[in-house]
Amino acid sequence: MNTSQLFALAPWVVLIPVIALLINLIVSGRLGEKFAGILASSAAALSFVVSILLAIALGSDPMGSTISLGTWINIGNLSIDWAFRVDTLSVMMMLVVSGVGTLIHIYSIAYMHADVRLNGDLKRYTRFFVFMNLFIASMMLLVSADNFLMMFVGWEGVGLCSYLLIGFWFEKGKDGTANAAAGKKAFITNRIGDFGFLVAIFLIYWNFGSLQFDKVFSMAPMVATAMPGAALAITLFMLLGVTGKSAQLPLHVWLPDAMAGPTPVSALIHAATMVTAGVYLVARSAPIFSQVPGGQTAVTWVGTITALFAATIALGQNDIKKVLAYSTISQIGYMVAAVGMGAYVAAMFHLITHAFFKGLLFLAAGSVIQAVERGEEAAHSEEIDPQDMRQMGGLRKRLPLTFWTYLIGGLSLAAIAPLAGFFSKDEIVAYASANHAAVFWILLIAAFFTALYVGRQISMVFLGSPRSKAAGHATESSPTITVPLVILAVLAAFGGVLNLPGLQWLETWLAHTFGTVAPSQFVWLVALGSLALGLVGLAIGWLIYGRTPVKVGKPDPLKKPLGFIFTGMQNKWFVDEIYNFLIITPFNALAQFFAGPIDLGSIDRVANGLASGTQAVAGGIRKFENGFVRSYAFWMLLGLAAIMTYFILR
Amino acid sequence: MNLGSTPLIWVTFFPLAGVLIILFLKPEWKKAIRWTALITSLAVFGLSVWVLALFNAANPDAQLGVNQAWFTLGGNQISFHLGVDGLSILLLLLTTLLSPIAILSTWKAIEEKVKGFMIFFLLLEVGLVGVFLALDMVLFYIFWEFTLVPMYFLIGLWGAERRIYATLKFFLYTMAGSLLMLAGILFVGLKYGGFDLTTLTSTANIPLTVQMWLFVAFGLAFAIKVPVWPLHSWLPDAHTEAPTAGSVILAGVLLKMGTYGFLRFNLPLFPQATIQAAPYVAALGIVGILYAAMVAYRQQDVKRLVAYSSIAHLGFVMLGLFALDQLSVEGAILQMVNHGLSTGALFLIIGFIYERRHTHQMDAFGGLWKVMPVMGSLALVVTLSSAGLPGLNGFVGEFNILVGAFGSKALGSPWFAGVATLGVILAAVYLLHMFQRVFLGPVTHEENLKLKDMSLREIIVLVPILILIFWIGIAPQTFLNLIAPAVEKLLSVVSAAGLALV
Amino acid sequence: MTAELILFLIVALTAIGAAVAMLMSRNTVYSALFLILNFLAVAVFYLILGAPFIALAQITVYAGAIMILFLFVIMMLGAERLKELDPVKWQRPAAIAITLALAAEGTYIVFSKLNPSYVVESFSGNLADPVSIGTLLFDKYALPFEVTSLILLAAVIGAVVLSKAEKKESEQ
Amino acid sequence: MSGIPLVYYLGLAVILFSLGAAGVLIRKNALVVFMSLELMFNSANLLFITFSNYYKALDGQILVIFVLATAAAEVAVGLALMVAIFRSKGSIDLDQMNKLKG
Repeated sequence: MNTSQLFALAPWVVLIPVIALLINLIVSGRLGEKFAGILASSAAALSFVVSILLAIALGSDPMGSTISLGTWINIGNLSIDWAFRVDTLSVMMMLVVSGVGTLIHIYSIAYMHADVRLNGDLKRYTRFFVFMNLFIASMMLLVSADNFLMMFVGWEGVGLCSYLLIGFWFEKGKDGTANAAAGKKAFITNRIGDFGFLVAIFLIYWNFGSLQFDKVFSMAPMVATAMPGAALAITLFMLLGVTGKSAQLPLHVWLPDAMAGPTPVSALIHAATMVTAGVYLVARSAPIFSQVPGGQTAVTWVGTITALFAATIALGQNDIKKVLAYSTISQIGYMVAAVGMGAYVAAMFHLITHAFFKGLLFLAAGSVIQAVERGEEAAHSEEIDPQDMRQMGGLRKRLPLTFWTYLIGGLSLAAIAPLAGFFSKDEIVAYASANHAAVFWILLIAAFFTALYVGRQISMVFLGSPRSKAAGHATESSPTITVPLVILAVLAAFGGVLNLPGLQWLETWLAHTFGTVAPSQFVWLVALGSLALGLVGLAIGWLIYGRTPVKVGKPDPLKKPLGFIFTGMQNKWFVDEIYNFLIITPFNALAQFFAGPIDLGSIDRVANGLASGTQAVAGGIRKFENGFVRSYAFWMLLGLAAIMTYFILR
Repeated sequence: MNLGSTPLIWVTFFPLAGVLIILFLKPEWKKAIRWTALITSLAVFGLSVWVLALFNAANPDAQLGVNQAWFTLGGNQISFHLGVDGLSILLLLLTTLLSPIAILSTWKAIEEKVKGFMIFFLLLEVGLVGVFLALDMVLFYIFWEFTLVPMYFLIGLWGAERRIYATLKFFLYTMAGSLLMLAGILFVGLKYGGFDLTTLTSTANIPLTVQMWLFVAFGLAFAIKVPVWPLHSWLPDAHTEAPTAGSVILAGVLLKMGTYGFLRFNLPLFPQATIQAAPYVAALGIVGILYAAMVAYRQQDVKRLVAYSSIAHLGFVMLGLFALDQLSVEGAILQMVNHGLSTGALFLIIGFIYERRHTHQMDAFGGLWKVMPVMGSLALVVTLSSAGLPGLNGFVGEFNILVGAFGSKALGSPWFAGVATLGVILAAVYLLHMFQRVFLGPVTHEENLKLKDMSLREIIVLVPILILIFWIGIAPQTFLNLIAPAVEKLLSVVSAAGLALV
Repeated sequence: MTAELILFLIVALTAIGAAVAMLMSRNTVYSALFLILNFLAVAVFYLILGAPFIALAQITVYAGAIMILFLFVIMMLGAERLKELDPVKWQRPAAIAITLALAAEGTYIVFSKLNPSYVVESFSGNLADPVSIGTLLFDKYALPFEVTSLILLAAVIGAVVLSKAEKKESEQ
Repeated sequence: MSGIPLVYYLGLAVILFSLGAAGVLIRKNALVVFMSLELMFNSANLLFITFSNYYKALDGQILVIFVLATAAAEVAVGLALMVAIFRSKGSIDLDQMNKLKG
């Protein structure tokens, strides 16, 4: 096949999962769990294959192509197609999404098998894979879109999947409603971001006259000089969208709660792919952002502050998935900071490696959680929270494979050479050191915290001796779960090759989309410094948490030296409480005020008041209608007399 | 007259054939009565598809006209003038589609006085179709008022506990508005050259101050019907008390009579007043969007919640109409249809649940998705369509309205659309709130555990709506092509008048 | 004063007196009888005015048939004496006042606006012989005539139904 | 014979009509009210005949025939009603027939 034929395959990356999910919906589990799982996984895998074919085609024709399926909306000047864009950036994202996605699908076959049994609703197995395929389709739509509106479809679509999958066990969680509430929170917070994106789209349409990427981007320099205000507004509203989808400050609050979803969901959606959509959006809109320094600065600082902020919170968490959630927020902060600074390749590089190691960490955490659950069952111990790290410990011996893969993921996250995370994060930090001193130092501190919480987590989960019966009886997971772990571990370990200093494969690959950007440097001093910082962080983490195991009820060892700062970390710096106080409570009160005193009390009462006024008047007139025929006759004659009087007096 | 060439007469009055048959059926023959009504309404739908087949989308004018002189008033001819154009074709199809759906939904719900119910329902369909097809102001008014009577009885006889209060409120509110309209119609007709809309738009040259007064007279009637904030307080009561089929038609079609009225009368007849009033009407629309969304959020009764959501959705339509932009007006017309589909479907689902549990209180539900997976999934799709999820119908309408309003010259400021876009967030807030309280969470009531999932009939009722929800979401061009030329012509009338104003 | 005028005054006073007596008498039977007297007086006027056919019709139909029907009903129901106490207190004085006013206004209009020199002939011969009345009735007034017959038919049916429906109820 | 002034007849008719009206207003007995109505008819008939004579036109007399017929019909229905009401209420007091008030 020639390249154009290969490019024409692009829509199939979306269509294949859609077809698969329709089949699963229709047969709705009648063919058993295996069928549903394998069908969904092979759909993801097929998408991956198509992505590879597209990548091969791009190898020979790096300029890519646009494949249109037909018109979507065409009114007046507004013309939007269902068009798929094949270029190096989008195909790279496709590869990541479908690649990691396939692994997580496979992992889910076994994981969900156990999960539906534990939660007592076997029928929901198929539903899970339907949602997962829907997610793959939406995410593929997002990354392969050729215009902003179609991207928005994917953008909201992934938000929907996130909502559905967070609330997958909608009758579970605290009070039975916590999971559903978490899903709602995620969707609404995302919608606030989407509001920003939508307004940005309006601005783009009215200032550029089109929503199609190429047209918009080619006009970007002109518009930015002619209407700097509009351009700045576009970037800032987009940033709002980014903060919503990528869980950046101030809209990060939904992601930790999103951990209510099954672990593969956390891995795929809330770590590897969906949350990086914001980074992709900025990278995709690079031609606009690069024209608006103000917007870039805003993006950079949002990312930078989030990176540090979330890293500190991660340190104070005891829930194995919450730690990873805040870690994700923090790592995306790095990427956002990078795209803000214009280091698009570095950001993409980190996006890829992050997908590997964070996906790995989540999957491994899932393996740990199920292992503890199995242990709980085997030991007939009392109900414990299987995600509470204080109940674990010593799992290194019981779960060797999980431990080693987790270790590789953790070290990669802590940016220890020569693992993938080291190279990608170093590229960001190095770029910052050359361009933004303040950003550089803050990212460095965040990196230290990262290492610290990784050390803390590994120590609490795997080292020492079991702190609960359940942990003592935990057993290693099945190969369906461990094989994806191993594959991801390999990727997390050697993913750095992609953009290894000196080789810069990714950079040359993406140059076709971004144009020639400043080549990334490898600064030895920065690299060694941050490596040292990472090692020190890990060591401190191990020193504190490896030697004195934390138990339920006992204060955290960091509590004493850090005091109220640690209280803040533990309580997520009270952001949820502040939002509750500042936004949610007033909103509820206002809504109640509208619903009660205003709507029923005033508007409705005015209407009813008119009615009762009429009734009162009628009541007065009604006195004449006394039911006595002769009275009526009297009034008639009175009228007659009046008329005659009129004729006399006339 | 050759009846074969007058499809509009057929489509308007065919339900009367069903009424005639039902009149001769014994009240005890419920099955026969239901089937007669269903087949009649299906035939009407078929006839409307015939109309669609004859309809030439490229022609912006009224087509397939029937024009028969009727009587004269003050020397002005009043005629029986029907016609269909891009502004009305979609609403015609929506009406004829929702009617059989609503009738099918009553199979189990209406057991009492089935005969009367079906007769009133078919009469209602005559009125509704007539409203959308009438091109003579007096004829329009007759159909407009005619819809009141069957609806009054549908709510008053088959409604819930407070039906009498609700139906009276509904009747009086709408009546008050339409009297003003009648005065306006007579004034325009007698003073400015006749009652025929097609000739009026081209010849009437009404001075600006008179236009303003007439705009208010007509506008109030339509605003009550829409309803525009703050004239909405009849709607929640009427919806809550109406039987399911009544709510479906009320939300799906009756409210559109108001927005359609703005489109058919206020915009083309009083273009200068429209331009002057546009920011204020749009502002009322936006207040409606935000206010109704917040009020909806605090409701305990599902039907009331959806009723308030209607006010919010129609706020979008009003914003779109008065942004006077090609994008926004087309979006608004499409959104009328979307709202009919999504809200209609929501009411159907609520009705299905009501048949099982006999309550609308959200406290009584929770976790129903676990018990009724199919209904939960369909309800989810419908809820999301109402919330404007891209890929479903609601988004296309809302997006076009907002993007058009954002750059609208008539409004003159992007703030209108910007603030209205907040409504998208609020829609998610109250709709997900509803979905969570009804379908998610644990099952808290014993009796909910044994609820049966949807029956085949119920699925058949919803499937046409679902197909359209996806169709409009993914390929709205099919429908937009029908309305584009008419909207273009309408806006050229308005903007020409706007030039004269400057 | 001519004999003609004297005759007029005598008959007119009889008519008025009979009407007043009908109003005043407590006994319904007396009322009916006084009304018959009034009708007879009016019939005399008809004769004076040259309408012998109508005069006889008046006597047979009104004074005869209709009033007999009245008397029948009165006998049937028992000549009831009702308490003449009004539930609306001002009814009686107000009624008297308004009728006096009406009469005053009516006569005022009649005597002030009309020329008193217009006269009507008395006993002006055979203006209205039955033949010409019949011709006119079945020619020019054929349609009203038929309509009236329908009204009569309806009245007959109505009277029958009204009394019959009552029976049915009592039977049950 | 010279005839009698028209106004005398008219005045008589007015007086008879007023007396009838007074009967309707004052008396409670439904039968007497009925008779008063007949009296009012009568005064109208007198006018018809008077003008018939005055204009030398027969139409007035024809109309009187119609009035007679209609009055007969009215009396038939009215008396039947009276009987029916008396049966159910035991009285023909008009003031007790006030159940239809608003």
